[in-house]
Order: sequence, then structure tokens, then C-alpha cells
Amino acid sequence: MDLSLSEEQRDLRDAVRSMLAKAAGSEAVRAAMAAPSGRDDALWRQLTGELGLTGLAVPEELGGAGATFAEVAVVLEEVGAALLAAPYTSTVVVAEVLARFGDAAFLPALVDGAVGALALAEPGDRSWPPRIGCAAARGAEGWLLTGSKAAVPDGGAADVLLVAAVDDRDDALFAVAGDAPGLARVDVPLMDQTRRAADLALDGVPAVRVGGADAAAFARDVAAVAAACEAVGTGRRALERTVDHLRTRVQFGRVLGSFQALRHRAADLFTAVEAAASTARYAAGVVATAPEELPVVAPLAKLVCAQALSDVAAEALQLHGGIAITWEHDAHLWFKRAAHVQHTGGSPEQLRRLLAPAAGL
Amino acid sequence: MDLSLSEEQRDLRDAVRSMLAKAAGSEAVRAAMAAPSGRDDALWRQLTGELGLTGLAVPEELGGAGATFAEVAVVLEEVGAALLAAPYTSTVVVAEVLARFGDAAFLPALVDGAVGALALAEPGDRSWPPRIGCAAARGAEGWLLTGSKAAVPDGGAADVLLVAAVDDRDDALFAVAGDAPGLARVDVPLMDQTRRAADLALDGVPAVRVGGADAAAFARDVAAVAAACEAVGTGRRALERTVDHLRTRVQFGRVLGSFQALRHRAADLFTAVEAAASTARYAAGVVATAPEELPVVAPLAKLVCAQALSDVAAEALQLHGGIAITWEHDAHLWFKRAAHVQHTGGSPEQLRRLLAPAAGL
Amino acid sequence: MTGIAEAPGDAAFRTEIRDWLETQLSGDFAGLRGSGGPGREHEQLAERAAWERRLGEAGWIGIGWPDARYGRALSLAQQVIFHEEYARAAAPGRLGHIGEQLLAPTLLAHGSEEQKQRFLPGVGSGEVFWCQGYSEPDAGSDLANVGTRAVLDGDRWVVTGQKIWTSLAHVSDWCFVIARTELGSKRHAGLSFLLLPMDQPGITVRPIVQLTGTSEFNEVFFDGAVAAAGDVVGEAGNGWRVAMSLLGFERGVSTLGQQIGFARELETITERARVNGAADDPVLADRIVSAWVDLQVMRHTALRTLGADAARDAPWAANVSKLLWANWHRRLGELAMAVEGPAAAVTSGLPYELTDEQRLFLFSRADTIYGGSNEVQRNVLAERHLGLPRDRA
Amino acid sequence: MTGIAEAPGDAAFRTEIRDWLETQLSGDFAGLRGSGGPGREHEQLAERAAWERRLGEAGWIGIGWPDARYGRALSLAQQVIFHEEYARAAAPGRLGHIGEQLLAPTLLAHGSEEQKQRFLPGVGSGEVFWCQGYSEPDAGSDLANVGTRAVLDGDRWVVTGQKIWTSLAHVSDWCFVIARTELGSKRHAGLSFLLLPMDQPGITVRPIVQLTGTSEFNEVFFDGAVAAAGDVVGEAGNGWRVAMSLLGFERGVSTLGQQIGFARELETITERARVNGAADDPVLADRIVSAWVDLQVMRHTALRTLGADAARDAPWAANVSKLLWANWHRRLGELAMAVEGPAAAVTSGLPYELTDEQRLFLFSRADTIYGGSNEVQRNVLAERHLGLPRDRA
Repeated sequence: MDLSLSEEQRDLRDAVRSMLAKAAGSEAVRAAMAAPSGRDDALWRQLTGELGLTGLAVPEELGGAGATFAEVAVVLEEVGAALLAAPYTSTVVVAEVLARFGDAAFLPALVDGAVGALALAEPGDRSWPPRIGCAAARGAEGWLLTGSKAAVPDGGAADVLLVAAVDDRDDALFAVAGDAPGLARVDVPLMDQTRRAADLALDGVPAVRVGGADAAAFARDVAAVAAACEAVGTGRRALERTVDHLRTRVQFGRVLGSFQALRHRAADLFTAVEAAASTARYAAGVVATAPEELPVVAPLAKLVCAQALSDVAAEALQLHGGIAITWEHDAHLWFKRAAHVQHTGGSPEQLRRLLAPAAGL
Repeated sequence: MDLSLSEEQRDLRDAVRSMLAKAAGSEAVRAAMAAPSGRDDALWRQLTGELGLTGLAVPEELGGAGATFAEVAVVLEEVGAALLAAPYTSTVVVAEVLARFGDAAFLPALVDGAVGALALAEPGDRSWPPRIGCAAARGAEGWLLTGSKAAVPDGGAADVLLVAAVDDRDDALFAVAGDAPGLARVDVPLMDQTRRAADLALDGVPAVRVGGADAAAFARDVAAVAAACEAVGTGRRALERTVDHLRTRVQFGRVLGSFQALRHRAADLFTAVEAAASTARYAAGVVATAPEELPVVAPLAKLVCAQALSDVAAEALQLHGGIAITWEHDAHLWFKRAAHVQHTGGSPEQLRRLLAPAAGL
Repeated sequence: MTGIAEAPGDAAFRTEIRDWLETQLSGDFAGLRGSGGPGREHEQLAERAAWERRLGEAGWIGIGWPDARYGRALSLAQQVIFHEEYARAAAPGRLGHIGEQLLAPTLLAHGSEEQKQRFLPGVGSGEVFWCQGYSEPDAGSDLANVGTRAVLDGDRWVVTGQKIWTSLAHVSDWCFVIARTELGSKRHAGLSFLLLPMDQPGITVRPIVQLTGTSEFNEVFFDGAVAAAGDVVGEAGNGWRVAMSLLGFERGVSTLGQQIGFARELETITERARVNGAADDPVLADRIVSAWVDLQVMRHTALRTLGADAARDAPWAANVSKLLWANWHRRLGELAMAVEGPAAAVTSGLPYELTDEQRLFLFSRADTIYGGSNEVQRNVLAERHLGLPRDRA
Repeated sequence: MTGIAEAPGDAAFRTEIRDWLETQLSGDFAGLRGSGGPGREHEQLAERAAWERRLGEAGWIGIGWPDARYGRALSLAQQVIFHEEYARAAAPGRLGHIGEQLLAPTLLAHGSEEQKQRFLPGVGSGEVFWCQGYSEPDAGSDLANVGTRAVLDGDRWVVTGQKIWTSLAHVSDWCFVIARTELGSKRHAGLSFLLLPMDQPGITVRPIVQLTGTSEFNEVFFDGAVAAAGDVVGEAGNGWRVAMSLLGFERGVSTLGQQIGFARELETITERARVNGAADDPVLADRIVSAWVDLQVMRHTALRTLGADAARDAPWAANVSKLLWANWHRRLGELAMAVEGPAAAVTSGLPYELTDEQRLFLFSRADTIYGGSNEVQRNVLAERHLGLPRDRA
């Protein structure tokens, strides 16, 4: 596994970046934030069916591009950088899980614009990994799910939901169609308005079993890796914009960047972001080539990248000064995104406790 | 309680400071470090019998100056600033405990140059407050102590030892003469060579009961306050010396202090030290005027002042650069003192746990 | 132990103000408890204006003004007691504090007798509200970078320019403004401290929507706005000195009251942690205790800076206190979110109804920027109190 | 998964070096395991010199030198494997690394054919040791502030001045020195890169006693010391460029080996925490896991900077890696002390026999100062990689 970006990966990055610069700039993000769906439908069609970005790591015979999650990670960084208000991350996580565990029935749709969502956490539970109370029972024509899920990312718009539930033996993972009978979804308002989430109530919802506890764990881990990659992109962009500000903003008769105290803080943030980026990239490589490492590497990547983003976003506010406190400036969007990533999918303390055995404790 | 230094307190501070500047400069400290006793005997006589600094808070009728622990705190800061290699801190703690709880037999000697020491922690115990295993039994002519104590500060030279032991009911505090039969003392080598400590083995040592659990707790708390005041002095001096270095050392054609990144770090350290100093001063006032607050204020002061000193000492090394890594420079003495204060008398984590009920947890 | 020396009568004074607040805030103004704090400056404006008049009637405005003709010249201890009790009662955020605590001390120090007589009674009665026109959009932390100009035209100043981060501009009757009155002057020279009525055609107030979605601050545009020729405080051209002495008034006795508010915020978060299980996480519990510890340290530092010899003992008080409380409050916002856990991501409702924790988390980011940013405080400490060189321009 | 692409044959290579080290370090050199690391550079010098010769005989010195006439020009992957296995075996700290990893690449890049032939075989055989004369007492982090002068006097340079922080000067045969060879030149101009034999009357080595009480570094005094006229590398006056290219060689393949050493240190501390009860403190346990997490991140970063496209992908590698490892190692020293608890204050014995934890705690303070201090790394990152302006002199 070579962790430096290859020429092909750089080309992919540049193409996605320039496309998002045109189609998903700050104004577009704000329009999507205000839209009930939380997204620009035309852009979503372009990203999926047209460019095939949700199918990058889907095998060619299922309509995908046959690349790996390392290439998805390249896109995720750009998606994070643009704060793209679209269910890209959720969808590629579901695609990766289905490509590895599922029957392939849902995959062509996901490549072509259908939305995926992963439903893990349940109401009132603050543990991590989440405790699964949702129950799967065998009905006459297959599995039926009953229970509830809390603040499922992109759960409202999802065409395919992967739902963690307890079957007769253990945690397991099930696929549910968005229009399945017995499924009720209520949008949940988020502080990070570039995201959408929904609470789910499941009352005997027909479902297809994707896999057992290993599938549920794999899904959780891939979601953590995806969140990490996205966070790296947001953090790097927030830092670039902050450095631009330091380079151009004049105070006390000189550009801010000529103050060494600010330069040194920028250098420390750069170090944090690029170190985190290395870990995110390693984790993305592991999804494809060494999934047995995921139970350690995925929480590690989420922990490190969420922290790097939090550090950058907080300093981006401070280094921008008063303007950053206004609604018009993007700094609060990075900051809210950082808080979202930090507080969902396991707190730093929980993730470290999860990693304690790997650390020898 | 007025927490700003009064004119009298400033005079006391200036007098002690100028005396120590002459008699306890860096070379004197290094000579004392190398001496088996760890101190300059002539200086100790001057500080005690001559100037009466160990008796500042001892009532006049017992030979003291009749001031309060707030004045002792002023001296402790200077003692800490000079890294005075002498059993001043241990002795004033014992004097304060005896003035409050003891019969007064030992006090005149302590005012006149005798050394006091407080023996709490026991071998192999890393809990805080320490678990007391040392046993006190009633003999024919009074109490007899049996057990052992670990790394008692100034325990080797002490003429009067206050020893925490368990009597028939609870923890209690006993006074033991340094030459009491059954007491064996072995010097313990410390990383901070400006300090001395000894392990004690007690085998039926005759002792006078000073008080019960409240006396033992009071002694522990006063020792914590004294350590805090001393740490403030060391931290403030380390910062002053570091700021002097920044003001005078030229690199890249300019004085170091003209680099804003270094200035800002110095400003943060100044804030930490002066905030900690406020808490130490409050705690010293509480010793005299509101001892019922000590169980909270004493660990608080030790926690905060040890941390401030640790921060300053670490940055003092970094900001001095290579020279600070050499034996000749005083930076390593501050740094080792900081580690000593931080790791004895309760770790930061332990002290915060101790404070959790006060914090509402 | 309050920590600051109290005189005979202070206990009775404490009882008096406590009882008065209890009566008022259980009666007509019961709905105002907890209203109008930071991040909630936009709430219940009419009721809070009435509350100011009630305070004025009862003689609780200007208690620290040293001139007994206008204020009550109470002792430092009694002023602290007032602020402590005010905070303890969760009495509402003050609409009149800029007039009372910034404008009035400035007039008392630098104003003419006529100005004092004309302006102080309205402030003291809680009927006239003031706002502050200092910061400008291009200046950032550099207060001396003043672009707003005022030209003397007969018996009036004509003011043109823009101020920003002006709290309460939309409810204020008057504004004090630093403007450049000498053409071509630079930096600190040639500035004047002018008093302008807000209700005039030359002034436009535009609220700034903040990251919370609410508005606490405003931009104020001056386009041929007018001040009477005599409404300059100190002398024309001497505005920098007047303005800077005002910054000195911002600190002081209200600190201990502010800390009571902080303590209440922390208690709420701690209680929440006990209820939702966050306190069972020992690492989070350790952070909660750290926050509590640092609050005690701030209290001890405030007590020290209110001591009799504080001017000698703690000349750095304003800068150290600002750094401590701003950083503490910002960390408290982070802690509040951590205690919420995954619920921290979810708001109370549409369109953008933040939870208390989210509001604290977001709004406290401004604490380290406004009122002298962390960077400015560090510069001042390093240059003025540590004797380190200034940055070369 | 090693993380760096391996070729066929690499596994066999790993087995070869592993077996060789196991044999050697169980045999004649069994006493050298763990010897001579940072803070222990003074230990077992004679045995470690013999070990260098054994390495040389076996062909393990110069494996990465690109010129096959002198070295083995092994692949990056194989060099990494060598360093990993060397670290894993706890083989002793290298006495010859300055010659092998700094001087040799410099000669290969800038030296004459005659210089290569004369000096490289001695380095490659482990028989000739080198030290580095860069830093000067008045210069601190400012390497271009060179006061040491060299004057050409017939067929020899006569060198006068002082260098400091020179590791291993007391055991070295040769020293490479940056000296000012053009009278009156300033900063980077007029410097030359000279090679001097250490065994001559004009050179005095004085060990620097460090905060540990031991000596790792030296001052080197040049008082009419002599270098042959031809023993200048590159051209006279071109020394800055030669010296700077050498700094580039310091990073690279040894990083992953260094991290294996770090992992062993952390494992020891973690094990100690399990045994002495420190790990039962959840806050300390959290810190231990943090240290482990950050070590993984350093490993991923090292892998990235060894990738095929690293020059484009991570041009900042040297600076970021130095900041990461130096800060990590310094925090590890603090963690080691916290794990010890009250025992951290007590040494192993008189006169000043430090424990391993204390040695780590104290010695790791140098990590953020030497080899480009944290401040220098941040300057370089800000100016070179973020495009922020330089500080104005």
C-alpha cells in the first residue's frame, strides 16, 4: 500500500475539486442548507449517475468503476472540503458494505443516484459502540425489524437503509427499502445544517439480512473511515482559507501573517491536519486491502481526524476574528461540522477506551 | 481577607529576597546539593534563630513573631524562588500544626533552628490521600508507633517528626523526637537534589499524640498549601529568568523577545503563574482564618500551583534552548523541582478526584 | 467567607438588595429571570427596558459612581455585593450597562459639568440607553485605525463612516463614537469622542446575523449624521485618551458577579452530566472538575485584584482576567457539548432553535475575540508587564 | 501489513538481517542489546566500536548509498526493513551513523572522486568515526551565524573557533566543519565545508555535562587546527549549500526504525502501568492510549512520506515528522513519570543514578531543541509550505 497519492488519484482529486468549486461553492451550500431536502438534486444526479462517484469502488459488473475505497477516500476529502450538502458519504458507505457482504441487488441503484444510509445508534443511548435494541424476527416471507433508530445520517432521503438489529443470535445487519411498509421517518434538525438526519421507527419492517455481527462491525468501521476522510478535507480547506486570510488581512499596518505567533499556530495546525490525513489514507487503504485491521484502524482514524478538524475549526474562528462569528462567513460551517463529527460516532474518550486493548491496556 | 500584598508583606518579601539573593544564589544551592546534609548550616541558623522565619506564625508567647500563615506564605514564595536547599517548608508546616493542635513543648525549638518533618505516605502506596498502615498502640508510658514511612521530606534531619498512624479508632497524628528509640532513618536519593528525604522504619517508637483524624488532615492540607506557595515562587522566578533571556539573547540578528510567538507563550505563562499565585495566597489566608475550607482549598492550591510550575519549567527549558539542557544552567533545577511537586502529595488526577464532590460530582 | 473585606452594614446591605430582587423577580418581572445574557441579548427588550426603569427608581443604577450628586458612591465591597446578588438572583441582562458602566464614568472623569447634568440623570433613571461606536470593519483589533470622520460645520459635527460590533444599537437612544476630527491625522492623534443621538436620518443600524442565527451586534452607518458642536467629551482631538480611559472602566467590580453566572452555567452542565450519564465517564468527570477548579482560581484572582493594594500587586489584572475568563468560558462551551454527547448535534427545532448548550458553545467563541482579543491581551502583557519588545511594524 | 510496498525477495532479506542480528546479539555482542540509545550515548564505547566493525564486515553499513562502488544501493523497502529489524532487535545505538548517514551522502553528492575513495571505505568498514561541527555557542538555532574561521595557509587550512553540541566528538577520528573562509563575509556566503582529523594539537574536546549528569554532547575548540587544503567538499565558499543538502539526508528511511524503538519504550511504560496500578486510573489510562494513538499516526505519516510520490504529496515531510516525533517523545517522558507516581521523585541511587523513566523524562527535553528546534520547524512550515511571510529582521 503506497500512501502517497498516485498521479491517477491526483487527477481524480483535481477533477472533483474543480467540479465542486463550480457547482458547490459557499452559496450553493447555503442554498442546499435552506432546501427541505438539504441538497441540490441536479448536482446529486451529476455526481452519481453522470460521474459515477458513488460507484467508484463498486465492481464493474455491477455498474461501478471497479476502483477501491482509496479512490472513494480521495473524493470524500473533496466532499468534506466543499461541505457538500448531499448524502455522498452515507451512500458510499452502504455501497462498500453491500459490495462486500450483500447480495448485489441494491448496488446498481446506488451507483445511479439512489441514496444509502446506515442506521446504528438508538434513542437515549450514549454508549459506543452503540447498544443495539432493534429486534429482527423471522416472518413468513423473511425478516421483520422492530425498534427505533436515532438521528440516522441521511435517513430521511435514503432509498436503502442498512439497519443494525439483533437477530436470534447476535447483532446483525439488514437492508431495508426506503419505502418499506412499517417504516416511519421523522427529520431531526441538526446544528450542522449541511447535514440531514432522521429518526426511524420500525414496526415489523420487511428486511433482507446482509450479514451477522461482522457485517454490522464492518459497516460501523467503514462509516468511521469515511467520516475521517471527510473531516480531513474540511480541516484542510478551513486551514487553507485561514492561511489565505492571514496572507491578505492587514491589521496594525501589516498583514496578519507577519505576526509570528499566528504563523506558528498555523504551522501546528498544518502538522495536525496532514498527520491525520496520513491516518485517514491508511485507513481507507485498509478497507480495501486488510479489513482485518479495521476494528483498530477505523476508530483510530475517526478519533484523530475529528480532533484535527476540531482544532483547525476552532482556530479558524479565532484567527479570522470578528468576521468569523457572522452567519455570512463559512467559518461557523466548518466549526459546526467539526462538532458534529466529534460528537457522533463515538466520543474521543469512548474511542480511546475502545482502542485500549490494542494499546496494551 | 485582603489578597493583595500589604506594604508590610512587601517589606518582608523584599527583605527575604535580598537576603537569599546574597546567601542562597545558584552557587550556594549547588554547594548545598552536593553536601551530605543538603543544606548550608550557617544559613539555616540565620533564617531560624536569627531572623525567626520558621516562627513567623508561632504565637509570641512561644517565641514566635505572632503573625499568620499568610506571612509564612510570603517567605515560602521566596524560598521557592531561590530553590533554597533547607528544611524550611517542612519545619513551618510542623510548627503550624503544633501551634494549632499540639501541646507547645516542641515549638520553641522549632523557632530556634530545630527541623520538623511530616511523615504521611508509606512504601508502595500510590493512593492519595495516602492509606495509613502505621500503627499506634498504648504502651505503659504512652503511645508507641510501629510501621514504615516512605520518602519523608527532610525526614533524615528532622528533630521533630509528625507521623500519621492509626490508633485504636482512626487515623491520628503523633509527634516523635528525631532521636527516639526504635526509629531508623535511611536517606532516599531524589531527582530534585535541592531536596532531602528519608524512609522511616518505626519499631515501637515512643510518641506523643497530637490529635486525631482532623489533625492528620490539617497537617496534610497545610503541607499542600506550603508546597503550593513554594511552587509559585519557583515558577515566578523561572519565568522571570526566562523573560530576561528573551530580552537579551540575540538570534537571527535580533533579540529573541522580538519574536511574537515566544512573547505570547511568555504571556500565557505569566497568566498561569499569577492566577496560581492568587489561589496559593487565598489558601494561605484560609490556613489562618477559615481552616474549615482547607479540605477543598488545599488540594486545589497544590493542584493548580504544581501545574503552573510544571508548565513554566517546561517552557523555560524550551525557550532557553540548548543551554538549558546543561548541568550548569538552573533550568534543570526548576524542571526537576516541578516534577517533584507534581508527582508527590497527590497526582493531578488524584487531586481532581478528591475535589469532585466539591465540584458537584 | 466572601474574600473581600466587608464593613459593618454590608451584611444588611446584602439582605436589602437580595430581598428587593426577590420581590421584583417574583412579581412584575418574574418572567425576566435568566433573560438577556450573552447570546440572548435579543430577548424581551420591552420588558427589560421596564426593568431598567425599575432599577433606576429604586436607586440601583450608578451605585459606584464616585460623585454623590449623580450616583451613590458606595464602597467597593457594596458594589461587589450588588453584582453578586444580582447574578445570584439570575436578574436579567442589563440594557443600560453601557451607559452606566462606560459612558457615565467617562463623563465623570472627562465631561463638562453641563454634560454631566444633561446626560447622567437619564442614565441613572434607567430611561436613556447608550451604545458604543469604537470598532470599525477594516480595523479588527487595531482600535486606533479609525476611518470614521467628523467635520465641524458651524454648530454641529457631521459624521461619516461605519462602526461595527455595536451591541444594543437598535435599542439605544445615544451613541458615543470615536471619530477622526483632524483631517489627515494618523493613528491615535486627531480623534474626538462624540455623543450622537441615534434617532436621526444620518444613522442606519443593521443587525449582524451571527453564527447562532440570532443578532447580538450591529453595524452602524453614519452618513452625514449630526452631533452638537458641544457634544464632544474632553477636548476635540483628545479622543484617544478619553476612549482608552473608558476601557479601564470595563473591568472591576462586576467580575465576581460574572463569575456567579459562570458558576450557574457550570452547575447546570454538571447536573446534566449526572443525569445523562456523562459523569460516569471518568475522563469527562475529570474535565468537569477541571472547569470547576479553574473557576475557583478565577475567583481568587478576582479577589486579589480587588484588594486594597491591587494597583501595585496586580497591575496586569485587566489583561489576565480577560484571558482567564474568555478561555474558561470557551472551554465551558466545549464541555457542555461533550456532556450532551450525540445529542449535541441535534437542535431543539426548526428553523434553527439552538439548545442552551449549543448557544453557549457557539456564542462563547466571541469571548476570545471581542473586548480585546486573546492576542491583544497577550501583546499587552508581554510588552507592558514583562518588558518584552513590541513587534516591529 | 508493513505499509510500504515490498518486492519479491524482501521477505528473504528481512529473514537474513533478522537472523544475523539474532546470532550476533546472542553471541559476542549479547551485552550490547539496548545500549547507547538517546541519553545513553556514553555507554560501552569500546564494545560498540567493535560492533561497528562487525557491521562493516558483514556489509550492513552503507546499504543505502546509491553508488554501488562504495555501498549496496539497496531499495528503499530494504533499507526500511534493515532499520526496522535493527530496532526490533534492540541492537546498540550506532557510533558510526554520522559518517554513514551524513558525511557519506554528502561526499557522494558533492565530493571529489579522490575524497570518496579516501574516506568512504573507512566509513563502510566501521573503522572510522565522524562527528559534525555545525552549531556554535552564540548562534542557537541560527546555523548561518558562523564565527569559526579558516584561513588558507599554503597547503592547509588553519581553523580557529568553537563548535558546540557535537555528539561523539570524543570518539571520532574526523570532523566535518562549516567554517568562514572568506574574510568579512556574512551569513550564508563565504562558508566552506572542511574535513579535519580530530587527533591533532589544535583541537580540544570538552564534554558538556547535561541535566542528566551524563555527557552526550561536546564543545569542540579549534585553536590553529589544521585541514589539508584539498579537504574541502564542494568548492571553497560553497559550504552553505553543501551543509544544507546534508540536513536533507537526516530524515528518511530510519524513521520507521526509530518508531519501533519508540513503541518499545511505550510498551515498557504501559506494562509498568499495568503492574504498579497506574493503569487503574482511567485518566492516566486515557493518556497512555493517546500516546499509542499518536504513535500510530506517526507511523502512517512516515509510510506516506516514503511513498513513491511523496516528493509531491508530502514535501513538508522532514518538518512535520520532526515536530511530531520530538513532541511525542517529550510527552512520553512526562507520561513515564506520571505512571511512576510518587516513585518518580526517587532515583536509583547515589551519586545521581537516574531511573530509565527519569532519563527519558529529562533527556527527551532536548528532542524539541536540537536538530532544528520546534520553533525552526514551525517557521519553515509557515514560510515554505504555507506561503506566509518571513519574520521581519
